[in-house]
Amino acid sequence: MNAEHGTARALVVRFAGDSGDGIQVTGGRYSAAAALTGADLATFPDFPAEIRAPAGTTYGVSAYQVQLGRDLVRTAGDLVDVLVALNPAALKVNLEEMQPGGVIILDQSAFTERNLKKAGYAVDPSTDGSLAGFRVVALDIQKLTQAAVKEAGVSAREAARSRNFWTLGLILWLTGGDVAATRSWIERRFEQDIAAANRLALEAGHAFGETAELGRIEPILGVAGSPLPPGRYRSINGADALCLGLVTGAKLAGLELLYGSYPITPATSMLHTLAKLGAYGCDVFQAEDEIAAIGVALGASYAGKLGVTGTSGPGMALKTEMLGLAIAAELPLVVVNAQRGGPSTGLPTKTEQSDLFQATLGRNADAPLPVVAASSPGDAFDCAIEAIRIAVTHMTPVILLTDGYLANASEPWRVPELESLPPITRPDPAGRSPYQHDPETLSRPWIPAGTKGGRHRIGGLERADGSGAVSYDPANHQRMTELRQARVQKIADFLPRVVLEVGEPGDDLLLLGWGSTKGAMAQAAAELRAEGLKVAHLHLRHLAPFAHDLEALLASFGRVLACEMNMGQLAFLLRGHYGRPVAALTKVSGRPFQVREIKQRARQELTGALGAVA
Amino acid sequence: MNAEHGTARALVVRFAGDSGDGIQVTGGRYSAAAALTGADLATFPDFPAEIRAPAGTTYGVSAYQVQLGRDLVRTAGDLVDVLVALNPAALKVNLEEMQPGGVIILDQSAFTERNLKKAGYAVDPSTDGSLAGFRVVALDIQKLTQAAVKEAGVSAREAARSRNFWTLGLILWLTGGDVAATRSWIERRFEQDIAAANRLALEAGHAFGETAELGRIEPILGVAGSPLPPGRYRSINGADALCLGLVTGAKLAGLELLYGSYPITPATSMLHTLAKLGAYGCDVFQAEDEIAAIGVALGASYAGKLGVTGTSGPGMALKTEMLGLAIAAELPLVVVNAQRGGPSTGLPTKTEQSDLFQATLGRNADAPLPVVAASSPGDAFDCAIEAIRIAVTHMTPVILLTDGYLANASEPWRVPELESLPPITRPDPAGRSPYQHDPETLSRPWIPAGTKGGRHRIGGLERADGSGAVSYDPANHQRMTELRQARVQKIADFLPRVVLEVGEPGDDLLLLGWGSTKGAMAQAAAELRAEGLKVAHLHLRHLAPFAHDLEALLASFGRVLACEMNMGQLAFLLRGHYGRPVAALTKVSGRPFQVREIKQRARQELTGALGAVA
Amino acid sequence: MSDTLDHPRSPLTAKDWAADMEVRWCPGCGDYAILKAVLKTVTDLGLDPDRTAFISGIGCASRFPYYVESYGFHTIHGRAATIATGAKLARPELDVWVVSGDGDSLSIGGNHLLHLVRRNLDLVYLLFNNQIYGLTKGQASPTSRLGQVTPSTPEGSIDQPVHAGSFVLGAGATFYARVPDVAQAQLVEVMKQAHDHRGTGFVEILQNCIVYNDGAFAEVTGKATAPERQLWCKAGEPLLYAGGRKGLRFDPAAFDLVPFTVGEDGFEVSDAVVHDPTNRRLAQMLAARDDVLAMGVVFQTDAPTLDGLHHARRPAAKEDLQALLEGRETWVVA
Amino acid sequence: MSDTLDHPRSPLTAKDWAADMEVRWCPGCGDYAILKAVLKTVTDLGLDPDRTAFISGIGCASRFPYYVESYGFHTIHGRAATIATGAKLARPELDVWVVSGDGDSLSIGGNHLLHLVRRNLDLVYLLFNNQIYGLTKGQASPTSRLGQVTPSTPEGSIDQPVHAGSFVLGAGATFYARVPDVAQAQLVEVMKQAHDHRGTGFVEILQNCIVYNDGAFAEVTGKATAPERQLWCKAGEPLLYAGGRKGLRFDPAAFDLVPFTVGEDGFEVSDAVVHDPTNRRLAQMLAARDDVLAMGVVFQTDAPTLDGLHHARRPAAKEDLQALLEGRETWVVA
Ligand SMILES: Cc1ncc(C[n+]2csc(CCOP(=O)(O)OP(=O)(O)O)c2C)c(N)n1
Ligand SMILES: Cc1ncc(C[n+]2csc(CCOP(=O)(O)OP(=O)(O)O)c2C)c(N)n1
Ligand code: SF4
Ligand code: SF4
Ligand SMILES: [Mg+2]
Ligand SMILES: [Mg+2]
Repeated sequence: MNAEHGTARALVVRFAGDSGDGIQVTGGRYSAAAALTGADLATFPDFPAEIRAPAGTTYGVSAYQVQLGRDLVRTAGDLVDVLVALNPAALKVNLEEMQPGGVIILDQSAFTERNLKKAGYAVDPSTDGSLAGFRVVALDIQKLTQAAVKEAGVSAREAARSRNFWTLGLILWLTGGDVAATRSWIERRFEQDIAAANRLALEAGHAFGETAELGRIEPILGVAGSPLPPGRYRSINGADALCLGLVTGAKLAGLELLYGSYPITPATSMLHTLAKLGAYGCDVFQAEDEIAAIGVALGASYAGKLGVTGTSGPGMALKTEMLGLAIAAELPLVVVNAQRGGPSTGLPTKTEQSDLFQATLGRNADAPLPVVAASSPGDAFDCAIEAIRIAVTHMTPVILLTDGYLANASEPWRVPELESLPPITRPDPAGRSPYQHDPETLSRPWIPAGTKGGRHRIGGLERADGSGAVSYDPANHQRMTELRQARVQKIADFLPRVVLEVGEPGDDLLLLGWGSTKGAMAQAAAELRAEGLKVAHLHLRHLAPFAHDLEALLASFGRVLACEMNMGQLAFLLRGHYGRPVAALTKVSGRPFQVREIKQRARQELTGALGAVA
Repeated sequence: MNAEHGTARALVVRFAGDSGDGIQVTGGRYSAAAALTGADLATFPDFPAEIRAPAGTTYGVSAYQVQLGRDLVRTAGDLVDVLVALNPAALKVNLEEMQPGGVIILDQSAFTERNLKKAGYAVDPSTDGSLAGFRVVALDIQKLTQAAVKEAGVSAREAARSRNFWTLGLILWLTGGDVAATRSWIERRFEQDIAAANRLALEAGHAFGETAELGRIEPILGVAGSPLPPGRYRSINGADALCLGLVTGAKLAGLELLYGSYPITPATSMLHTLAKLGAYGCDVFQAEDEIAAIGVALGASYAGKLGVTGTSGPGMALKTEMLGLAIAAELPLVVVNAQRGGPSTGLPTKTEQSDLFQATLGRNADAPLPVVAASSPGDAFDCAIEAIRIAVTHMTPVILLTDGYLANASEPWRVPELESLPPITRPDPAGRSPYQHDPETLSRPWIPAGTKGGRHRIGGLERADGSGAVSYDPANHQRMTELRQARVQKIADFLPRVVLEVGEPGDDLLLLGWGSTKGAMAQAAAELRAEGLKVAHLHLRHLAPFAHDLEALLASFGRVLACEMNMGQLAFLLRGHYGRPVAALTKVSGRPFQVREIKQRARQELTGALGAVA
Repeated sequence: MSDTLDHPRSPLTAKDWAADMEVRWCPGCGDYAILKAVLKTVTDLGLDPDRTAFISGIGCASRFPYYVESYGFHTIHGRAATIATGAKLARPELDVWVVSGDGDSLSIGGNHLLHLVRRNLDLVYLLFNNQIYGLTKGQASPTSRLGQVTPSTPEGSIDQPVHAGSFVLGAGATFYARVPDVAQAQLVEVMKQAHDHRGTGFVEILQNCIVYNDGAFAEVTGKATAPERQLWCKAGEPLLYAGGRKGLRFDPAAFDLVPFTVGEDGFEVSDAVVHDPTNRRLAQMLAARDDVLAMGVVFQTDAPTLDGLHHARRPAAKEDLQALLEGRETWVVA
Repeated sequence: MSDTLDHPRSPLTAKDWAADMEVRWCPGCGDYAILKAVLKTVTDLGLDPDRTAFISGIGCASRFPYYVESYGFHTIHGRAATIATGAKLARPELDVWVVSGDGDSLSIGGNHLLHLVRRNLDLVYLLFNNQIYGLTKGQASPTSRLGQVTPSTPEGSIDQPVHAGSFVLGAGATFYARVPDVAQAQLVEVMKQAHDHRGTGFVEILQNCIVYNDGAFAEVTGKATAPERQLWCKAGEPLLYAGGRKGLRFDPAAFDLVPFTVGEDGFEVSDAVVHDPTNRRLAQMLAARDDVLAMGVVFQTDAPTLDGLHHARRPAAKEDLQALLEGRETWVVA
């Protein structure tokens, strides 16, 4: 029903309220119910920086947006078709992203003078006509819920807490769904009284929709059929997918994994997830800081486990020196950076892709290393395996970039069959000197400390090529520096050809991206193409080294526009590598791209309204 | 007499021996004596990583090279005209850089079987004919010294220690100098006995040259006249010049300075120098690590002194996170990086220019800051003042790059007149809000903690433009990110036009450099021009932001070749900024460029033997 | 902080000291009580807000500077001590208060805290110890209990906790005091003493994180149990608790303090060790106990401060920068 | 390190343990003596060089791993403890020896040392304390004396030095010993005990830097003065020194140990405190003294090791990764 996202078979719903209102649960459950009907979907949870922000404030608004569709869904949606606003602040913050004519469901009980004031409203927007362009459904949800859950016998406070399930029931009805799946989830998840209250609220909300004859907005949940390829699916967010990928990658390489980390938003969710996976060969160590976290991971690799560390921007900064040691020592290591807004502490809970310079170039000395970036929750699983493959076959630290949006966003994910995943074969070190570089990969063998008969000394001082002795010889340093660069470059020999997501080589415009912008970019390219414009889309997984065929492919396009949530870092890198123009569409507002933003800029590029170099 | 460096009025002398042999003193004193005659000169001290490397080993060789000339001298020289080798290892290590036909002075007493073996010689090179192409002067300097100093009555060990002064006396004679200046220096510097021994050795060495009728090699020290502009001169190395620049810059800005540092080679010499300058408004604080060092410096700036911190590569890595805070907080700060060979611990005592990526792009998030690089010892003084000017007028951390070579190398320096230096005027904060950005510089006023009536709160979270309150607003973050970039870009409005060192816009080839490669590049360009080739040389002081007129100037040249002691970082940055080809001549052997290396590659570029993009 | 600053006693009220900024801690967080006490302390001390700077790291505790109407710097995680050191060296008359959480101070920032206390910078250091990482949603901190279940330690923490007091005393701290967040009056009193101490006035505040570690100090601060768990140290008075019914005596055999009940086993009040806050050995024994927690000023000794030494040492300013530029050897080219 | 490793006692000699690498310390450096003692220790202990790893930071001391024919990792400044922790967690059977200087351990690396000892990783930690930064040419370190003149403190250091022993004991160390570099036999003996200790065997070695801080321990180790300055701790024996002529007794008034001369002022040998290495309070008193230095094993207590707990805690391996990938809620698209 949203014309802007190009299909009438999709719907964007956003739940918003106080952090304490259970918004994330509501959104998650709504998505799960939708997924069970076979719908494709993409979600965007967006919560405040404060642990418990004061109720009713605009900065305390928690939101969860989901786009669901009967065709493939690539983003959580630009504009909202249905907004649930549980208080004035939630309305205030989200109104500007409403689809004209969209539906707004308000809980009147929360539109008190006090709350209106907290949200910065002088007059009640639900009564002063400012919502005229929308279909407003204002209900006293609070009261309706309390009435509904009475028989559960819970306290008034507990009863009020069920408000989110009442709302969920209503939305399910409005969009053509039923409550069966959610009801059984409630039963599994909560204790007796609470379960009863939540169930009653859910059912009452659903029934209300029917009896009050609100009229179904869009029966999308009732539609049969799925755009997804056949298979067994689950819902997964980027952080969980990445963790599963790490555990799976280690298993494919025949290794155990040691994850050293120090809590930091938004990387912490990986720490929490992995901490529960001890039974799957994953040890977790919460270190005293980020330096120790990478040190412990490197120590683990030194002794034969696969060391992994995860963090976000400020923590990455602290790991820089140890990355240099990992490069000099030629040990495998995976460093996950869940990017967030900066500089400095910046916007810890907001998303950004601005650590690309740091990942590719941000070390002292000539210190190259491979960089891989995940582009969707499901892709995070594959990228984690890819990062491990590169680390252990090329004996190098690898940086794996994800971001705050990707970490939290979820999508239906076809569960991979373990057996179908290709094993990661590690070169056999037997009989090789620990300092000898394999001609094919330019990598030395991995002989973990403790290996019988393999004892040797390594360190961060320059070593003589071949013998491994400390060396200050000028010619040797030249050779070793070149070798370190060539070793990373060599990885490109093992990469698949780059493949366009949308379009053809030679098109008028290439939209070039990396990371979590993929969905929006692919959608934009597809929609522009549908308009007859020659727009292609390429999304890079490997940011260092670039694939061998990338340069020629880029050269085939009339114009190249890098779209990134930073000030143009990929564009800069591409120009730096290839010495040819690349323009950039940048966004650093802490929010993901909207499809329309990309389309608008692409049209400008095509009409030549902007210079080639951003 | 060295044809390769293009003038018959110059001489390259290299002293080499064990670390304990007093090589650095000999070289320094020889340079001082030469300077007093009005010669221009450039030096290259080169010492081992070990504190006291075992005597006689090749890795324990300490060397000091000086080129002196009656025309302007730009480098310490490619090939050595006169080599003093106090043991076989010193001969071994230095032989390949000898000018064919050059003079080699050997101390026979050190050419024992044991020492020959330690140096890796199977047979004595002074007797097996392998020095045939040189003029070899083999003397038992040990014995000659002991005889000479007998009357001083020092122990045999002390007597042996005077060997370097004997050698110095000889070299002074061979190159046309006298011993007067050195004699009085000895008198000032040493205690009675030792002074006597050293003086006697010096005089005996000088007399030996005369009486043994060795024949003067090149009476360059006896030649009158100077290529230097008139004025009062002193000899200065890069580290000292930089420190004087910091103290002077602070004074010009009406500030006191707090230098927070943690020892690391080759930055430590700045710590040592500044520690003695307490009387000149310079406080020094040796911190527990590099993070604390920059934290203390930033804290000082926060409270109204000028915070400066200095370090080298691994320490820079540790300072990264705090640099982000300084950017977010918009406080002045100067960070000096004395670059060394890497990655990791690398080659601590060897020079390299490989931290340019780190300086310009090596932080998480979009975190731009200005970068300035010193190109000669004297220029280090000016650059320190420039860094302070930028920091306090633009309210930003500034990175000032120098390197290990520059830190130790010395040259005659015309002592500036303090009164002639323009003061650094700081914008008056009175009446301005601490969060308000000046339209001209986009900088906020500096209101140090403790200022009457100015209290306010700052921090690393994103702040609302204008009000300074913590803000997670998307549009505000976009605005602030753009402002941070524009603020650094604004600095270019205040930079002078870039000026070619050699050549004309539109020449066939531009040699583009930064940092300590300046002398060699200018020499190469001048020599190539003398051959009739259209080669220009441009040396950049400002590496971020680039001057406004740089792009157009670069575009005027047929080809641009960046010459750098790294794998091509400046070339990459220029391509990244301008999206046009820039080639690179790179060297990462831990040694400075030789003029001939640059000339050779420049010729290849001119004949099109190489592709445009390195 | 020394009490010799020459600033005039300002006539401000606690309200004047409160910044015009919405406080963003969770409702019920112990940080509110501490904020209240700090505002009262600076008010009572009559400090000059223009000469006062609150400097913090990152964490819930570290949001503190935003709420005080003085200078404030919310820096980065674990590094507040370094910035405070720089500020203090640059401007010794500044009244510096560092505010930091247990993770900020004892995990990532442990090294700076060690060096701060051994150097004895003249400032107040407030450690908000809630035995958890609040801001990042509840992971174990270095002060978390063995076995504590958190999202990062789903099977319980296996890291031996660090005692803030033992740590700073071992590092050479010159002042150590401990107070629970709920003891408003004592908190104010202790902070005043920390401020008047010449050197680093280190105060560990037991702070309840109502969301992620609620009740961590319930036994220590609970009405019924508090008397058995808190021992308030007073210089020159016997170490008694439980309303004077119990005490700590030195047992040479155990070579440690041991609890006793007055009147039992032949022990009397006179057997209790008399508190001497200047004795580091005694303080170490007190700080290490988990059964009964020493509260109030456990340790305080006179020692030179780094900023004091630094400024005393600073040579008289020489004006002759020109001579410095010239150095000792110059020559003239005509 | 625990002594329960099942590796066979290897028949190697100290020569076999010496790596084929030129030792690059200054002639006369105390590090040579320590190297010799370590080679003897590992030989005597019959360790397996293939199961032994020397891990160091950066500094003169940290060159150590190059000289031992085992696994070796010369890492970065101050971070050896973190890498050792990772290695030990990954491969608990590895015999890990950390070697580090006073700057490496107590300046930049202080935080990791704190957390290493409180976690009680099962390894040996050798701190080479020469009270100076050797490798960077002689700046003051955190253990340098007040007033010490160095190139970075031309007017003398004003930072109160940290006592390694006090620091690690305050941080919760389970083993602390001290030995001078010149005491070859005792060094070997103490290192064996550190190795046999289950947990972090922390040994502070007083090491002479002949170039930058020669004679720092001249009084402590000099023939004439040593008896008055060294007190060798033996479990169960009275704390006596100066050939038994002097001792340390507990003075309740001072609430500390005080020296006495046997037979003077009515004090006898029986007044000397009997050394109990398991008593942390006693160890703290001993470690803090500058007049007479406690040598040998000052403190040793039994406590769980992190690596032990970590591995005990590790859940039994589940093979069902496929089930994990599926999670709790799946649906099928046909
Ligand atoms: C370098 C860095 N690492 C990690 C973080 C994430 N982080 C913010 S606060 C915090 C710990 C908070 O715990 P604590 O210091 O005890 O303060 P509390 O929130 O409990 O008051 C962490 C790990 C960060 N901001 N910066
Ligand atoms: C990050 C970093 N900072 C500083 C240095 C320089 N550095 C090398 S060793 C050292 C200190 C050496 O002192 P110590 O640890 O006491 O060892 P010693 O040389 O005395 O044995 C320093 C500061 C470095 N290598 N890396
Ligand atoms: S998370 Fe805990 S410490 Fe942080 S504000 Fe909430 S209650 Fe307070
Ligand atoms: S500088 Fe000192 S510690 Fe380092 S090797 Fe030389 S004597 Fe030993
Ligand atoms: Mg906490
Ligand atoms: Mg040392």
